[in-house]
Amino acid sequence: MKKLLLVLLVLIVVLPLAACQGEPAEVAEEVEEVAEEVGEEAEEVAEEVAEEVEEVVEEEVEDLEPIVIGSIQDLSGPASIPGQANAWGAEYAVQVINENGGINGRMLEIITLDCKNDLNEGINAYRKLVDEHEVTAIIGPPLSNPASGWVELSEEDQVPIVGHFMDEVCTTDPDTGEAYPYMFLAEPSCSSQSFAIAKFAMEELGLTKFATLYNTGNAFAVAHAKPFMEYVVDNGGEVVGEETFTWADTDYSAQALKIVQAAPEAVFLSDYVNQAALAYDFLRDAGYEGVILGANTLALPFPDLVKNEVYDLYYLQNYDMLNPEAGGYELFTTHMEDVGTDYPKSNAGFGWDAVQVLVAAMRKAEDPTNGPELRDLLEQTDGVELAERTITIDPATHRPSNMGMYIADYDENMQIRILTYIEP
Amino acid sequence: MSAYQTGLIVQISITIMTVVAVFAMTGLAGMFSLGQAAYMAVGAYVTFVLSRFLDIPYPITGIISILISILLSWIIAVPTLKLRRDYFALITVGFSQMILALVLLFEDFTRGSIGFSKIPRMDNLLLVSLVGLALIIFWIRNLKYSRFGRMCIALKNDEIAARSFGIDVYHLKIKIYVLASAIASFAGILMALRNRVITPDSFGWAQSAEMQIFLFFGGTNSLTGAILSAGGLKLLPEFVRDVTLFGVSMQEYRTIIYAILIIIVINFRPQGILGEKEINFKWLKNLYRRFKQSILKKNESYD
Amino acid sequence: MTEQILKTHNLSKAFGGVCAVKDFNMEINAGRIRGIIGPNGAGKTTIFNLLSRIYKEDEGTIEFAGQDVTSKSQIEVARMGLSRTFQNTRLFVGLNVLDNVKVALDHDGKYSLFSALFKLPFRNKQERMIKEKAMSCLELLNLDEFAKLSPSNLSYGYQRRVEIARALANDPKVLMLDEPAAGLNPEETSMLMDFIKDIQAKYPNLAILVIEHRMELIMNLCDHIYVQDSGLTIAEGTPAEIQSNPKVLAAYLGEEE
Amino acid sequence: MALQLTINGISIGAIYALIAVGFAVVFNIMRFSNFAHGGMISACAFISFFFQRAFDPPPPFFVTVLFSAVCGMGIALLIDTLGYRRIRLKNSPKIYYFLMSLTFAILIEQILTVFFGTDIYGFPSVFKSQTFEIGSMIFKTMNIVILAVSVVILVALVWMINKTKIGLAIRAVAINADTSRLMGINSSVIVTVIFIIAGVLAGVSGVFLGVQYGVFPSVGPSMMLKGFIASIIGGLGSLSGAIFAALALGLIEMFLTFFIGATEATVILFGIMLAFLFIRPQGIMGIIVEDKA
Repeated sequence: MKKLLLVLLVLIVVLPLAACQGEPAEVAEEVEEVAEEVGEEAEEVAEEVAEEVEEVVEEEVEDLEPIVIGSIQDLSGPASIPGQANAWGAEYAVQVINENGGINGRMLEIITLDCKNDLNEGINAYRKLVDEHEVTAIIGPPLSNPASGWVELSEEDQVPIVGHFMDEVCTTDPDTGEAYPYMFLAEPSCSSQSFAIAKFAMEELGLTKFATLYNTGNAFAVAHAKPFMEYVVDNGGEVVGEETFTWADTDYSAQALKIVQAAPEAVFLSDYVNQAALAYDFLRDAGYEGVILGANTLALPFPDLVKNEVYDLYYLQNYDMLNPEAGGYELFTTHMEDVGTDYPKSNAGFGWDAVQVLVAAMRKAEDPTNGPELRDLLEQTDGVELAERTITIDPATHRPSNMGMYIADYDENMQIRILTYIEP
Repeated sequence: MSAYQTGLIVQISITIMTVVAVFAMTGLAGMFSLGQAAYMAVGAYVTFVLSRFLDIPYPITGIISILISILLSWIIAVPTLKLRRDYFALITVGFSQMILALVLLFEDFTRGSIGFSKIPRMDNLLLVSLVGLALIIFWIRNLKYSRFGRMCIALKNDEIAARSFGIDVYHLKIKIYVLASAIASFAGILMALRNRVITPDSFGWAQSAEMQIFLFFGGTNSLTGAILSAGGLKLLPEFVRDVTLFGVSMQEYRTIIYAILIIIVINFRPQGILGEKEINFKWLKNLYRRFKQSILKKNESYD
Repeated sequence: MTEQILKTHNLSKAFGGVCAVKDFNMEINAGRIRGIIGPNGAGKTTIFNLLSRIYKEDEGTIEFAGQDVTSKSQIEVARMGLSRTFQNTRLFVGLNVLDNVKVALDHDGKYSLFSALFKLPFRNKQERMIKEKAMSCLELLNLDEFAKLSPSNLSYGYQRRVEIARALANDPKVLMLDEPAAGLNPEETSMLMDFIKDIQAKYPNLAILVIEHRMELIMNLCDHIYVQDSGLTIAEGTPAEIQSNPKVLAAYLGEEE
Repeated sequence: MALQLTINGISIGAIYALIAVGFAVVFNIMRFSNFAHGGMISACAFISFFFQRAFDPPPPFFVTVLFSAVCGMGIALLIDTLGYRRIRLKNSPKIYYFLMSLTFAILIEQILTVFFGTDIYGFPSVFKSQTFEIGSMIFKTMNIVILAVSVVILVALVWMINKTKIGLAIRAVAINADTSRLMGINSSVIVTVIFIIAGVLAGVSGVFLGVQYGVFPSVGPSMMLKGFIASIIGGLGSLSGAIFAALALGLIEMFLTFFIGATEATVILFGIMLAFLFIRPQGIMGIIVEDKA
């Protein structure tokens, strides 16, 4: 018993020393010294331990340098609400991975920079990470605007970027349809999300006459609305109204009136939550009583923002966040506790997921800091475990091929109710 | 030099370029415009959209885009510069909104809010920006010390007095505004080349307002003041990236800090930090002489 | 020297129903100094603003250098050689004394914006000529020692002189001085009056029109005086005639009470 | 349909009118365009939102409006003290007012963004949307309230300026500051009164915008441009012109958006404004505002 205690004591003293990146020989010496102090009888044990430590430490020293990855997020600016949750998710994922032994023993280090949802800032942040911090890979922002500046830079610098820039133009060349080699998307793209809600509306609700109301000034909104209309037309439906507004507008009553006149069975709203809430109210105020469909921005606190009753509203959800059975429950509740927010935010899951995709590729890599190798491995991402499901990336588009979306609505207490899962 | 540093230098050259152009317009001629970023958008979009769809090399379409900016600014200037300054300032705000609306409207060509990407890489962008910047500073400096510069300062001070010396205030203002807009559109082309993608959000009125703020901080009557404050204030946030205050990154406060600085400057030193001073060789020589004298004096007192 | 350089006929102007100037008739010959006096609010500055075309008249005609200028703009009459100063000193901040004088010459500078931007040799040559002309104007009026100073560093009296020098730089045919002695102390005032006489000597073909509300100042300066009160000309004539005119005395005594 | 559009157009026109008159009042006396007005509106929207939320049950709507008006007044006077007073005392060029107001606009929006921008706010359910129908027309209760309050405020303001002693003084200063000083009018009192009026207008429009369009930092500035356009078309500084132009603008915008499209409407409105300046620079109501000789 005494001997065991002694060994423990020695280990407790030694391990932090080893962690302090001391030279292996020095550490061993120190261990011997400590052992001497402890007592003669421990000498034998100490020598044994010292030898072992020397071996372990030698092995670790080779790889002690952590792998540095960057994270560029909208910490401030108009998209800071999703951006901060995203940053949290990525940092939390790195923390958990490090607690579980890192990547094949190597630790991860994540450096988060702010891009303010601004192209210029995004490029500065990117350059700083790549040139000054020499990061191996980058976790991208939840919005596409800053990311669109990196599509060519990442190829030139051979730095893979995994993120949530949902617009297709961030992952594939709009002219040729080819994937940008170093850009990877870790959530369903705008169009696959729009397809999901359109499919739901047409197949499950049996609707055929649609209208859209979206913000032409917002890439997110446009990238949702266009594929939605495409899907409807391709599948035998009809688009009876396409109404738009811009950032400068605050009154959509003329658009709402026009939609009411066109008498669609469902209206698809796509924009950020503030404008979506406004659009919802204008539609209802104009006397529209049909179904309203929405993008994943219509999650909580949407019902608090609208002044009309919320009914016949169906919208997209990436995760079944508040279901204790679902895989992401712990993650989302941790986030809510950690940041002190009342609403679960899918973006915490996005940050987490992006890191998982990247780390899975790093684990398989011979040299996890080699950009081209990582890129090739990322392209082969197959069945990587995420917060809730697994992801397989299509090498042709660099977007997930197996991820579907939930369709949700609000119950009478204005709580999210997951209705169904739409396969891609 | 790392690509990060060259990228920053290019960005700062672009900022200084635009502020120097605003110096000619606001500092010399007293026209307050909040639409200069719109001309950057015109430069960027026209150059690369034309280049892509007409298959013309972008240096040629670049020249076309500058010509279009000149035409546009002339159209804006003719009805508004006859009126008081307030009208002009308001019209420029409206103009910048209109340009952004047009970008969205022609989304088949501009790709709207999603952004126009795949702008070709320019290898010697750093050199081009620095040479461009040097040329523009040279121009505006010459402008300031020419008859046009003097007339501008006169009309900024007092339009009626300026007219009584036979100065054709209206046409002079048009000339300067067109010049400033042409420079802005050139800066827009460089910005597109640096970012490799153009989005309408990069050209909002906040960008135009930033140019004015940089100018007034340095001093409306000092070209070197404008240059130094534009460079300094633009660079500052890059250095405070990692500094935090009350748990919020200093970067978030940067605009608040600018605004407070400006309020203090206008209240207590309305002529700007440098006032009317220009930092040039003569000024430096004087400084050196004074410095030497004070050292000599000190030495004497030791003797 | 009997040529009438500036002449008005029944000039009238009202603001919002209030008559500022009514049927004003005057004429001035080259080489002469004439004065317009009258109490505050008599419409003197309005007359200047009408003559220099800042305001458009309601009725009447203005003839300048043999032409009817009623349809001309402020800039055009200025370029024809009608020069003026303003009641408050209006030197341009941000320009030194020399540059302030150059401004008066700049409108007919010969070089283009293009050569200005590139600093072409032609521009340098023209700039030198402008500088010489401005300097010679300052030298003529003994102001050359202040050329490099900022106007705000000069005393008020000297600022006035610089302003007058600036108005003279382009060799005008008529010089209109709006209350040149306003805000000056008695010593500065008398120096300024000498300065104006000096100008008359140095520019023999120049007609000078002076506004003043203090009668005594221009009595020995002008050879002919118009007296304005409430927009109307109540008297005109030589200083001696004016001084003994009972109407004028009444107007002035009335004001002083 | 045209009737419904007209009703909607007048409703939004009433809000534009409140904003446009807020500018016009300041412009009338101070001769500069007060860009900070948009920021003041945003600040008031936030203040009234937090005020409304602080009580359970929430206070009646008119209390919130009054409170917001008082706060708007306070903000306006604060901006005047911190920003404009020294410029006025030093008699600095007008361009400094302009820059100062712009700086305050940016400052307020940024402060709101940094400290409150990370959350989304909606006015509590007291303002659950209610509509009622007369024939085929749909009326929004809130629109009617806004319209009524705007009309009352604007009529009161026009009455005050035209019929009261202080209104006379304001008009006198607006026509000629120097002369009215000679007449014994204390122009600094007038300036204070002007900023009180502007603040009240900003406070009231802040609540309305918050209730109608949500509480976010750029809610005021985004409406600011429309107010400006109205005050230009109405003739800078003319109150009745601004009101008239604001209503016209609301209607034109509504019809253009309906028949052509929102994005196109922005371009066409700008074209109209430019053409208007070209043809009738004095605005609907009037007089060209010139720099004083």
